[in-house]
This record gives sequence, C-alpha cells and structure tokens, in this order.
Amino acid sequence: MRRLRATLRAVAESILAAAIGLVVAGFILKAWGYSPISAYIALFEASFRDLYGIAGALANATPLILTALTFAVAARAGLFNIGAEGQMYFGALAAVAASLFRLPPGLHLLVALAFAGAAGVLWSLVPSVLRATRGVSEVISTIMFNWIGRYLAFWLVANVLVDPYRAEKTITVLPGSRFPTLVPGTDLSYAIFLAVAVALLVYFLLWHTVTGYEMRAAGANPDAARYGGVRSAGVIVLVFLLGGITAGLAGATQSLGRPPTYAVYSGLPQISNLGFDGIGVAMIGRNHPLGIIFAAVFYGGLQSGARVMQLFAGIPLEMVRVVQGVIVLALALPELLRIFRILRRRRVELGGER
Amino acid sequence: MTLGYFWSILFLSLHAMVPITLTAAGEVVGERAGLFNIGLEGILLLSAFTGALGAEAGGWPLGLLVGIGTGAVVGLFFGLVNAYWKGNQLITGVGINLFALGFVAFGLQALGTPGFHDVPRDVRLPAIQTPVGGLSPIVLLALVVPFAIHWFLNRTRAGLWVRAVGENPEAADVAGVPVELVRLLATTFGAALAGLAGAYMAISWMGSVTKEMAAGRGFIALATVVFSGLRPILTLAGGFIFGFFDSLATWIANIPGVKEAVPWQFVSTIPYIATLLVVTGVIGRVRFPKALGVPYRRE
Amino acid sequence: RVALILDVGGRGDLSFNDMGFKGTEEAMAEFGWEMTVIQSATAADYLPNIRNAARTRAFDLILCVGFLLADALNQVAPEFPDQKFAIIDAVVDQPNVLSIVFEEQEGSALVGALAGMLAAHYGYPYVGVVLGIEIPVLYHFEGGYRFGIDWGLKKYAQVTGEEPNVGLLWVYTGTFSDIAKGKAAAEAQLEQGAVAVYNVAGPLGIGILEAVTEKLEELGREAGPPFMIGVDANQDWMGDGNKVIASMMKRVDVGCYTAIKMVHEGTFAGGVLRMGLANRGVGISRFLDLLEFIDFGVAAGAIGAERRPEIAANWAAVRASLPTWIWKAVDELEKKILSGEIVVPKPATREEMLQVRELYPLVRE
Amino acid sequence: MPEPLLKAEGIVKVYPDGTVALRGVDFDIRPGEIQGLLGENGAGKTTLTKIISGLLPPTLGRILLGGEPVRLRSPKEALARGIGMVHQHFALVDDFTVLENIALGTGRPADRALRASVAELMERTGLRVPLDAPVENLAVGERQRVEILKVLSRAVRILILDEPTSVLTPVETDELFGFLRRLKGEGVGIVFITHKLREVLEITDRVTVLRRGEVVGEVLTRETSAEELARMMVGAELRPRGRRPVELLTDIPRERREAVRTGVEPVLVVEDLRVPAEGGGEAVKGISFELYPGEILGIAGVEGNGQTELVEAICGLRGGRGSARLRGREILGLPPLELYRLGLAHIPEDRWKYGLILSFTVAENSILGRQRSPRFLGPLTVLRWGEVFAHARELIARFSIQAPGLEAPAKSLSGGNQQKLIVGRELSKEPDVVIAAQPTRGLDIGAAEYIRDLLLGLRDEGKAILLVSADLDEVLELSDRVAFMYEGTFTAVTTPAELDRERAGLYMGGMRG
Ligand SMILES: Nc1ncnc2c1ncn2[C@@H]1O[C@H](COP(=O)(O)OP(=O)(O)OP(=O)(O)O)[C@@H](O)[C@H]1O
Ligand SMILES: Nc1ncnc2c1ncn2[C@@H]1O[C@H](COP(=O)(O)OP(=O)(O)OP(=O)(O)O)[C@@H](O)[C@H]1O
Ligand SMILES: [Mg+2]
Ligand SMILES: [Mg+2]
Repeated sequence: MRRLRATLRAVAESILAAAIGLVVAGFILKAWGYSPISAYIALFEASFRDLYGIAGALANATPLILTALTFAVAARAGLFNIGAEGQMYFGALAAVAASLFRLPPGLHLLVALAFAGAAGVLWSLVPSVLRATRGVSEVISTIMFNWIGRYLAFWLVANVLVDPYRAEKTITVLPGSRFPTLVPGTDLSYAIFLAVAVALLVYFLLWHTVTGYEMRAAGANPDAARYGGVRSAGVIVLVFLLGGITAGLAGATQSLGRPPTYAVYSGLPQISNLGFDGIGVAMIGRNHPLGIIFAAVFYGGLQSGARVMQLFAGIPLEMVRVVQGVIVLALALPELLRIFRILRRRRVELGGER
Repeated sequence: MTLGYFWSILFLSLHAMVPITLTAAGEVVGERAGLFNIGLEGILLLSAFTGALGAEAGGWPLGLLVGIGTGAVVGLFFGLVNAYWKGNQLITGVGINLFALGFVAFGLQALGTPGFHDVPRDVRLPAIQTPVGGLSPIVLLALVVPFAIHWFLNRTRAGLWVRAVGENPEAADVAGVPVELVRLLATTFGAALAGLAGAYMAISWMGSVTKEMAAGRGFIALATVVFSGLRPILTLAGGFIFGFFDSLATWIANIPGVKEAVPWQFVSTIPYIATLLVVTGVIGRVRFPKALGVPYRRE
Repeated sequence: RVALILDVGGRGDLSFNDMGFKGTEEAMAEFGWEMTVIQSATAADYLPNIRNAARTRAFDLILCVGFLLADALNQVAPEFPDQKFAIIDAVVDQPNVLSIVFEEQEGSALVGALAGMLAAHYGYPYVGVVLGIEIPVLYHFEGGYRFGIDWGLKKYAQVTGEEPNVGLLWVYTGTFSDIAKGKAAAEAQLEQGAVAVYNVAGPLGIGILEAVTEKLEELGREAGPPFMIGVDANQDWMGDGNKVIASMMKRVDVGCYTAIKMVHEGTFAGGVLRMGLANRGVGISRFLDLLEFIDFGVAAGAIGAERRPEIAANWAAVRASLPTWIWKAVDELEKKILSGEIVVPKPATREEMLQVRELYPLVRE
Repeated sequence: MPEPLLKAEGIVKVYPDGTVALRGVDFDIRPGEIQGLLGENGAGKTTLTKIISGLLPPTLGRILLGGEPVRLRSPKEALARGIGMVHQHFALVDDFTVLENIALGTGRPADRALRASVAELMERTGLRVPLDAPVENLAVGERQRVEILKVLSRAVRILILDEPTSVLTPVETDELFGFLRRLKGEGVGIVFITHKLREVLEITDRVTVLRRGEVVGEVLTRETSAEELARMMVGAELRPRGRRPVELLTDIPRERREAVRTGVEPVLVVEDLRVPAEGGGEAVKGISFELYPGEILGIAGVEGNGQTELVEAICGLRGGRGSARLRGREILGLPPLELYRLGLAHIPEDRWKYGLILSFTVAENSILGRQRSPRFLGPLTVLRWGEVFAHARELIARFSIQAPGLEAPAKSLSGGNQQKLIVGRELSKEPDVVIAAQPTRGLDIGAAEYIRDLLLGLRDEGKAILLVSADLDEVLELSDRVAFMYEGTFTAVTTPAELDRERAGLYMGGMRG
C-alpha cells in the first residue's frame, strides 16, 4: 500500500514535470515564431497515436532501456558507472563479429548476444578491477574507457570487421542472427522483448534475491553493508559485470535488431550517445528498472516525435533538442508536487501568525 | 625532434589545457560546495556561442564578459534548481547539455551559416607574440586561477564556508552559514569559469564557433576534477597532461612512418590511457565531500 | 515539394549537407517549390525519416544527402514504388532512385598536383592533408591526392630539371566535429614544413585555416605559403582570400539541383548520375567560383559585402605570384583526365587504398 | 523574578511527513538561570530548541525576544541575536580542524587573531582542545567541547545544550557544570537537556517536562525529586527496576556467577591485540582479556580511547594484530558473516553507520547480516520474502518495536525503536557472545531500561557479553567485571563491588590500578 502510493506519486510527479516542460518549451517555440500547438500535435500523433508511431518510440526505447540499466544497477550499488557508452560499442561490434562464422539461425542469434554481453563485460573489466583493487574512481576510468573504446571501435570497424566491398561499414550481420522485425514497415524488432525481459530480470535480481539485497545495501550504506557481511569488491565486480552485459546487449540490439543496416558504420553514427542518453533515462526512471522502461519509452517517443515535428510542423531538429532539454530540466525537480504542497503550507503558517 | 618542435608541442598543450583546467578548477569549487554539475559541456558550448556574439558586438573584452556571464547565468539557474529547490543535479546537468546542443545549433543557423560561425580576427583576443609563436593571455590566466582558487578555498572565510557546506551542510547551517546561498554562489562561480573557458575557445583559441566545439571537453574536465582529488592546483596538472598527450598524439600521428606501424586510432587513445595511468599510479582513491550531490534540507 | 533528408552531420558541416541545402534552395527559388528539411539526430533516424516523408505522399522528390542514408533508402524505396528518390554519394539500385556520385579522386588529383608543385617551387619538404573519419569516400580523396602529388612532382622535375624531395604528411583525425583536432593536426604538419594542408574533414577546415593563419602571423606574412586547400565548397574566400590557394570543389549543390530539375522537367529516371570533372561535378576552384561563393559568404553574414573586391584582389594576387606554368600544368592534368588519357586511381576498399599508398608512398628520402 | 530573555508561545510543529512534534508549547528562558528540559525520547525537546535557535520554523506560534516578537529564519539570525545552541548530534565538519570549525561558527577567518581569542576562551572556560587537530581525530568528549567553544566564541545571551553530557566522563561533566555555573553568574540564560535525572537535580534551577509535544509540568528544581520528574516524564510511576542503584552494588549475587565461571572455559580469549589508528600509531596497544559464559565484562572509559577500534577489530570490521580466539578458533581477520556463523553478535555503537540502512525497510534491516542464512536464502540466491516478513514480525512482537509497518523505512523509526530493532536482530542470531557497544546511548529511560534488562537476561541464560559503554553508571550497574580503558590499554580490571565513582573516574583518567 505504502509502496503503491509512493509509486503513484513518483509517476504523477514525472507526468507533471513533463507537462511543465512542454508548457515552458511551448513558450520558447512561440517566441521563435513556431506554433506550439501544431508542434505538439505532430509530436504526439507521431509517437503515440498509431501502431507505427508507438513502434518507433519502442524501437528507440530498446537500447536506452539497456544502457539505462547499466547506470541504474551501479547507482543502486553506490557506483557511478558511466561506461555504458564504450561497453555498448563493443557489444555492437561483437554481435557483428559473430557473423564471421555460420551457425543455424536462432542459435546464431543467441551466440551473437552472448558475444555482445561478453564484450561489454570485457570492456568494463579494467575499470571494475581498478575500482575494486586500487580504489580508482569509476567516474574517471569509465570516461577514459569510453574514449579509448571509441577509437578502438573505429579501428575495428575500419580494419578488422570491415566489409571488403564497402569500407565505410563492417560486414553485415547474417540474417540468421538478426532480431526479426516485430511490426512490419517499422524498425521495431523483437529486441524490445529482450530489453524488457532484462529490465524485469534486473528488477527481480535487485529486489528478490540476496545478491540484489547486498548490492542495494552496499549502495545505501556501505559501512552497514560491510557490517552485514557484504564484500564491497564483490559487489563492484558484479555491478560492472551486469552493467557490461546490459550495455553489451544494448549494442547488440542496434547491430542485430535495427533495420536496415545490420552493421556498424565508420564513426559509429547509429550507436553514439546511446550510453549517455541511457544515463538521462535512468535518472528519469529513478534508477528503477520498471521506471526505466517507461522513461525510455517516453524518451524514445520524444526522439521519434522530433523527426515528425520537422516534417509536419517545420520545426528544425535543433529547436526540438531545445524542447527536449527543457523537459528534462523540468524532470530534474523530483519533488514538484512537494513544492506545491510547501506553498500550501506556507499559507497555513502565515494564517497562523495572525 | 628539434627545439622548435618542443615549443610547438608545449604551446599546443598549453592551449589545449586551458578549457579543461579552467572548467575543472571552477567545478572543484562547485563540488567542494556539494553540487555536481555535469552540464559543463553545455555551458562550454553556450558560452562559446554567446562569447563570440559578444565579441562581435563590442570587441573581445565584451566577448569574454558575455561568455563569463552566460556561464554565470546557467550556473545561477543550476544553483537555484539544486541548492534551493533540491532538484536532481544529474538530470539538471543532462538537461543543460541537451538544451545547449539544440540552442547553439539553432542559433548558428539563425546567424547565417548553420553549424559554424567565424569570429572576425579583429575582435579576437590578441595573442601575446613570442619568438616561438603566439600565446593566448588566457593561458597565463589559466595558470594563475587554480592557485587563486586554492588560496580562496583554504585561506579565506568564504572558502571555509564553501568547504563546510559541501562536507556537512547541517553543521554549516547551525553555525550560521547560509548554506543555499553559498552553494548557489559556488556553483555559479564554477559555471562562470566554464563560461570563460567557452569564450576562450571561441574568441581566442579557435576563433570560431561550431555546434559541436565542446567535443567532450566538459566531460574531460569532470574527469580532471576527479583526477585532481578536488584540489584546484592539480587541475593544472590534469589539464596539462591531457592537453600534452592530446597534442602529442596528433604529432605522433603526423610523423611519417609511424602511422604505417601504428594505426592512428591507437595513437588517439594515448591521452586517455596516460590520464588513466597517472590516476591509477599516483592519485588512487579520491575523497569526495561528504555531502556532494546530496540536497540539503533542514527537516 | 521536396524533402531534403540530411545525415547526422546536419547543416553546418560545410560539406555535403550545406552544399545540398544550397543547391536545393536554389532550385526551390527557381521553380517556386517548397522544401522541408529533415535532419537526423542519430543514424537510427534515417529509416524512419525517409519512411515518414514517403508516407505523407506529399513530396515530389525525396532527396537523401549522404551515403549513410543508402541502406535505409534501399529499404524504403521498394515500399513506395511511386515515390521519386535521389541520393547523393551512394548508389542505390532501385528503379525509383536516382543515385548521384562524385569522382572526388579527379578533383583531388588536381589539388594534389598543385600542392606537389607548390612544395617543390617554394622549397618546402612536405605537403599535408588532414582527414576526418576513415570512410571510403575519403579514400577517393586520399588516393586522388597521392596520385596528383606524384604527378605534380614529376612534372616539376620535368619542367625545371630538379628532382624535388617532397613527402606527404597525412592524418585521419577520427572526427568531423572537433575543430581543435583539425587545428592541432595542421599545426603539426605546418611545423614540419607542409606547404599546404588539404582539408578533407569538413568543419575541421576552420581549425586548419586557423593554424595556417597563425603560422603566417608567426612568419610575419599576410599571404601563404603555407596555404590551406579547401574542400567541397569553394573555400578560397575564407581567410581574406590569400590563405586558401585553391579548393577541391565537390558540387553536391549542382547534384541536388540537377535531380530537382529532372523532376521538374519530367525527365527523372532511376539510375546513376556520375559527376566528375566532365560535368563540373568536381573541380578545382576558379575565379567565377570564387565570386559565387563570396556571395554565399556575404549572404550567410560571414563577410561584409564591401570586402568583395579586396578578397578577390588578394586571391588573384596569390594566384599570380605563382609561375604560370604551374597553373598550366594543373590545366594539363585536367585535360588529360577529361580525355581519359590519365585515369586517377579510385580506391573504394581498404585493400585498394593500401595498394595506392604503396604505389605512391611519398616518403622523403 | 527577572524578565524572561525569550518567550515561546503556543509553539506547534508539524513535520513535513505529518508527525506532530509539538502541540502548543509555552516556554521561557530567563537570565542567570539554568533551565532543565526533560522528556522521553521523541517528546519534542530537540524540536523545541531547534525552533528557538532558528533552525526550524514553527508551524504555529511565536517567539518573543525581550518582549518583541521575532521571526528567526535561520541559525544565522538567531546567533545574531545572541541565541546559541549545542546540538545533540554534533554539528561539526569532520575533516576541518578545530580552529576551522570554530571559525565557521564565528564567521571569522581562521587566522591568528581568532586563534588568540579562542586560546583566551579556552583559558577562561577550562575547555581545552588541540586547535589544529582535525575534528575526526578527536574523541567524542573533545568534540563536545569544540561544540561548546564554537557557540561561546560568539557572544551569546542564551545558550542551549542538547544532551551535552551523554558523551562526557564524570570528570568532564563536573568541569562543564562548573563552567555553566560561571556563565549563569554572568547572566546568561541556559537551557540544559538531559536524560539523567541526577544531573538535572544537580545543575538546574528550574525544570520543564515535555511529553508527546506538550508541557506537562514546570517545577523549581529545589522543590522536586527524581521520582516526581520521572513520573511527569512517562505519565506514570516507573515500573520497578530490575537492578539496584549504584550505591547499593554490594549485594549483587556475585557468588552465583563466579560459581558458573569456575571450571568453565572462556569463550573469547583476546591476547595482545593491537589495532592501528587511522591517523597513524596504535589505537589499541596490546590488550588481553578473557570472556566467560554467563558474565558481562564491562569496558568503561572515555570515548576515543580505543574502544571503537577494539570492538571493530574483534568483530571483523577492522584489521588488527595479535590474537582473538572464539572457542579456540582464531577469528582476527575473519569476515563478519563468518563470525556470526561462529556465534558472535555485534551491537554497533553507531547505529546509523553500521547498525541500520536507514533507507531500507524495517523488514530489510531485520535480516542485515543474516541475509545468507538458509532461512532466507532460496535457490539461485532468491530472497524468501515471506520468511523475511515473518522474521521481522517476530522481532517486532518479541522486542516490542514500534514501527509504522514492515515496509516503512528504518529512518521513520524513533531512535529507541531503531536500537531495539538492531538489538533484536542481533539476538535473533542466537549468539553465544554478544559485543554490545554503547547499547543505550541516547535512549530514554524506558528504552534504555528495556535494553539493559535484555542484556542481564542474556547473561543469566549463560551468554557471554562484552559491554562497552561511556555511561559509567551503566557499566557499573550491569557488569560482573569492569575493565577501564585509557589510551589503548586497560588501566584496571576489577569488579564493581570494589569500586566507587571516584576510583572509577581515576582509572578512566589513566591511573593504573
Ligand atoms: N525531521 C523530522 N521529520 C519528521 N519527524 C521528526 C523529525 N525530527 C523529529 N521528528 C519527530 O518529532 C518528534 C520529536 O522529536 P525530537 O527530536 O524533538 O525529540 P526529543 O525530545 O529531542 O527526543 P530525544 O530524547 O530522542 O532526543 C518525534 O516524534 C520525532 O520522531
Ligand atoms: N524522521 C522521522 N520521519 C518520520 N517519522 C518519524 C521520524 N522520526 C520518528 N518518526 C515517527 O514518529 C513516531 C514517534 O517517534 P518518537 O521518537 O516520539 O518515538 P518514541 O515513542 O519516543 O520512541 P523512543 O522512545 O524509542 O525514541 C514514531 O512512530 C516514528 O515512526
Ligand atoms: Mg526519539
Ligand atoms: Mg533530542
């Protein structure tokens, strides 16, 4: 009951924040001479009205759910892992690499996913070990590893996995290891189920297993966790392991499950920033796997809405980004409702003084 | 390599150091006061843009002022949201970054050439001519600022207040320190320095604005803050190490023969690996202010 | 109506996105049409963007700028067989798609030849090139440039009887956006004695020009050497007209204009349109180009209209300061390419690129 | 009667979560008077004083200073009007030096002038602390002194002390009292909060008693008695005590327990235990003792003399050298979970640091440290929530813990109930050896009594208990043997019967017995 109420409040707050963001952004649009009404009609028509739109939002949400989980799991355990970006690169590439050999369809997909998870883990290994053994802040090591990973991924794309006939991209993933498209005529694939399933698994892990209990304990109060027999090094390694897997899978959903490419391009244009966006999604979803699913769909909807606002309302993408920024800023005030309540109480207080 | 190369790399490194060191040193002040601003990337970009506009309107002094002012305004906003309204610092930062990315790209488009704006040479900050090349005066400033901040934090009353509200806002409050105000001012100051860094990029270092000119420097600055262990003077070292290896990597990549042996992508990773090695080998565990990132509420 | 779909670079890349915009805008003005610009935030937007535009059935032509959009277009085109599409820089083999590709290697050979002869003429040890992310389009540039330099050096030896000792400095920066990297790379090349730095990284040219300008300041000169060599657009007007010796123009604008015109005139048909030296799709910048693009700069507010004569004069003075035989030699190479007497290598894969590098190593003794 | 310095009228305080802490309190502070403020845990003492010192706004009601209504929006404003408060939980910045902390309080830079004036103040008050030591290296008593110095280094006319003596030794308490009397002589109005009736009777002039947010009595100290005050506090007669006042220690049935001990093996043998201190050096310098089943071994001493380190080393939270054997098995360096399996339970001194995860629910906290016991651990480490809830419910029933619910966060429990939850959880581990560090700190009489009774009961069941407490009375009352700890060593090990408060004070002060 108590939990339900807390959840409802969190949801209400997020919705209110989004609404406030939209209103403020509406004024900005207006100020620049665009019509906010038609912009928002375009936005919602595009992303949430019909199946086509919803599919677009979900397709965008797929990788974001996974990279957000990377951040959220760590945050729950008191770590600030922003390495999803780099780990995701290798996940995407490893999934492609699985197409260097042939396997029966289906199995091939599983193997590619395993590759991706393993690659993500591999790339999170050094920061995790540095943190566990030398206390090196994961903030710095993961930022550095993101950049290092970026260049190594460039190299892998251009030299190792390169498509011999089209050097701007890697070899194309074999059909047998792709996620089939879920809604024909859209870019939504079955990968969304993977993302949601992983989120549910993470939820189960965090709140229904002793391992999760220990992770959360380490995050909420490291001293008490130690007192309760939780080994912090173990938790760190586990967090990075999990984070690496989810980030790796996030990459895989892009190279295996996003038509039409099924390959990674030079310069990584289709996967860049998914890791960073995931941080925003995790924050909006309050680092809770279920909240993350909704936050990712919302964020994904904004992204696909952005395309359509250009098309129908003539609003340039840059302006759409401004709008997104404002909405996210409104979301930063997690206790909007509380603020309203404080205003109310102020009045009581003043009344009482008389 | 000849002496000329040496000077060249040194100057390259110094110039590359400036935005990182200034931004990081400012962020040290903010973080010491307990606010963690990941919107620095956005501030760099915004103030580069406004700084350029300012310079064109009234010369480089105005440009620098406008850049600093832009940073300060964003910092003020960040401080209001987080010090007073107890907002979520991470989300605010993400929002600022998104906003800046859109706003600057849009603004550049509105100016004429989308994505790129050239700052005329006559309104740029003049470089100090040395026998071995031009040196931006901001480089000298960046060499001084961390020391000034060090002095401020450790030797002044206001510095004491800043550290106190970051370590134990409750204790500071009880002692009569206006916690919210100190946090607000500290983060505003930090953002203003980032604003200076942005203006420097636009009207001194690059002489132009592009929509992606921050190019991750805000995040590198955040890493540098961690690197420094929140000691302002070490942000100089952090910024320089990064700037040096970044420049060195570009140099190495240009030496005939090297690129046949080592792919350029590997060379490009040098600054990051070097920074990481220094952190691992020298800095190790970092102690953050206890109340970093935690909103302060009285009840 | 025309939908112009841009890749993640978006407007302001000073390269094909901006040029595509320019060409489309011109066509719109001429035919009285309307255009809708759709920019892509990430590469994941390509497919939905094209599809969304096609679904409206409101556009006479959907114009995709950039090879990155090829896969997505290849997917969408068959879904909308009645919709006309065009794509720049890639070949999409569908009946309703016009593919416009450029022979960048041809233009690059011309500026390469110029750069090689410049170095030999001024006694500089190197010529330079700064490239962006390693993609095959850039291989065309690099390959053509190498070939041209080699040709230019041989020409120089032939004309003057001296054997020049000139090498090539080249670097992939891995970015099309961090102009600081462009500046640093150019500085490194200039310091080692590059006579000209060829910009093959779009916006990084800003950094390169900055480095050239600073080098000149250090040398106490107004005009080059050293120079920058511009790319895609005519960039000769930048830096007062005396710091960019020439530009390798890749007229994406002409390509876009042509495609729209074909629709307008009812001559549109799927297939491949190759734009090379022959149909002025690529080329080395001339005086008329300069004037056109000065206007472009003026319109964009980058320079004042009153500076037009000054820039033109500076430009002419720089060009005149070189022996005429050099310019003649460039023309000669152009003619030979046009006539088919010379075929410039066009590496499209990594293997081929490596072969070209082996063929023209351009290492100083 | 002199005009009050400050009058609080009709103060009501509702916390944002709806807790009503004060229900219309009238209160005044007079110059040259020490005013006792008494009440159970949660009665609202701290809340009231926080309102007076500007830290919290009242929901209703007003404050008059010298007859004028004022609005104190922050401690800064209160300080400017001469109202200073020493807080129950230290309001010190740990990694600042003493001088820096004082500078913070005075709003002056930490310079030579400040140093001189603080030195002068220390001279005048007799409260001495090393000015350049970081506060985190100080003993708790020293920190308390810093707090007081901090407030006094501003000119205050009203001084509020919230439970200042709970961490002081008798000697230190006496010093503080002497000093308070002097301040009183200077006309300062003092509010003194404590749970110790003896202190109230000793130092105050007037006593106000709060119960559940209301004033239930205001009496002159010389006209009241401990019994009357206690009755006012809890609203009824105290139930008969399970043990006797210190003065009557002689007839503790010691023979019975000595009989138990003869011929019995000690369960815990500590030999030459050395524990490094955080700032370098040793915090525990070679301590040896034996702990027998059926006894309480008390460790008395001023806090900061190595007790914390001693306990943490034995309990696996800190490295140490030497040896500690639990039923013959070496336990130094073993992880906490292993110790619990071997039958050791630890009631930590800092319940917010080690004892509880405040943001976790009551249910979650009820298994901390036991999360891997077979009862809660299913296959694939699945947590058996049903069992966890059952367990938490058992604890709540057995230890009469007042909690809003099993899923309420631990931070919503009152201090006493938080402590009961910890004690209950530790005892549910069915240990043979209980290490109890400051088990009743900050608890009101009722809650403290309950915990003490529990410990005595455990002893009578034959468990071995190591009791570390800064409350000398408590140690003397409960222990069968007492060790005095000073600067990392035991100065004396004896039985309470052979002690009086004076001797004990001397041992705590470093004299060897
Ligand atoms: N920040 C808070 N939010 C909600 N309730 C609170 C808060 N602080 C205190 N309370 C509640 O207000 C009531 C009064 O608490 P207060 O701290 O004033 O008691 P106290 O008399 O000082 O007790 P103690 O002897 O334990 O120090 C209690 O019920 C307490 O739980
Ligand atoms: N910080 C807080 N936030 C919310 N509720 C609180 C808080 N502190 C206490 N409460 C609630 O207020 C109620 C009264 O707490 P209070 O401290 O008065 O208890 P108490 O009866 O004095 O217990 P104890 O004697 O053990 O301290 C409790 O039910 C507790 O759950
Ligand atoms: Mg209480
Ligand atoms: Mg209290």
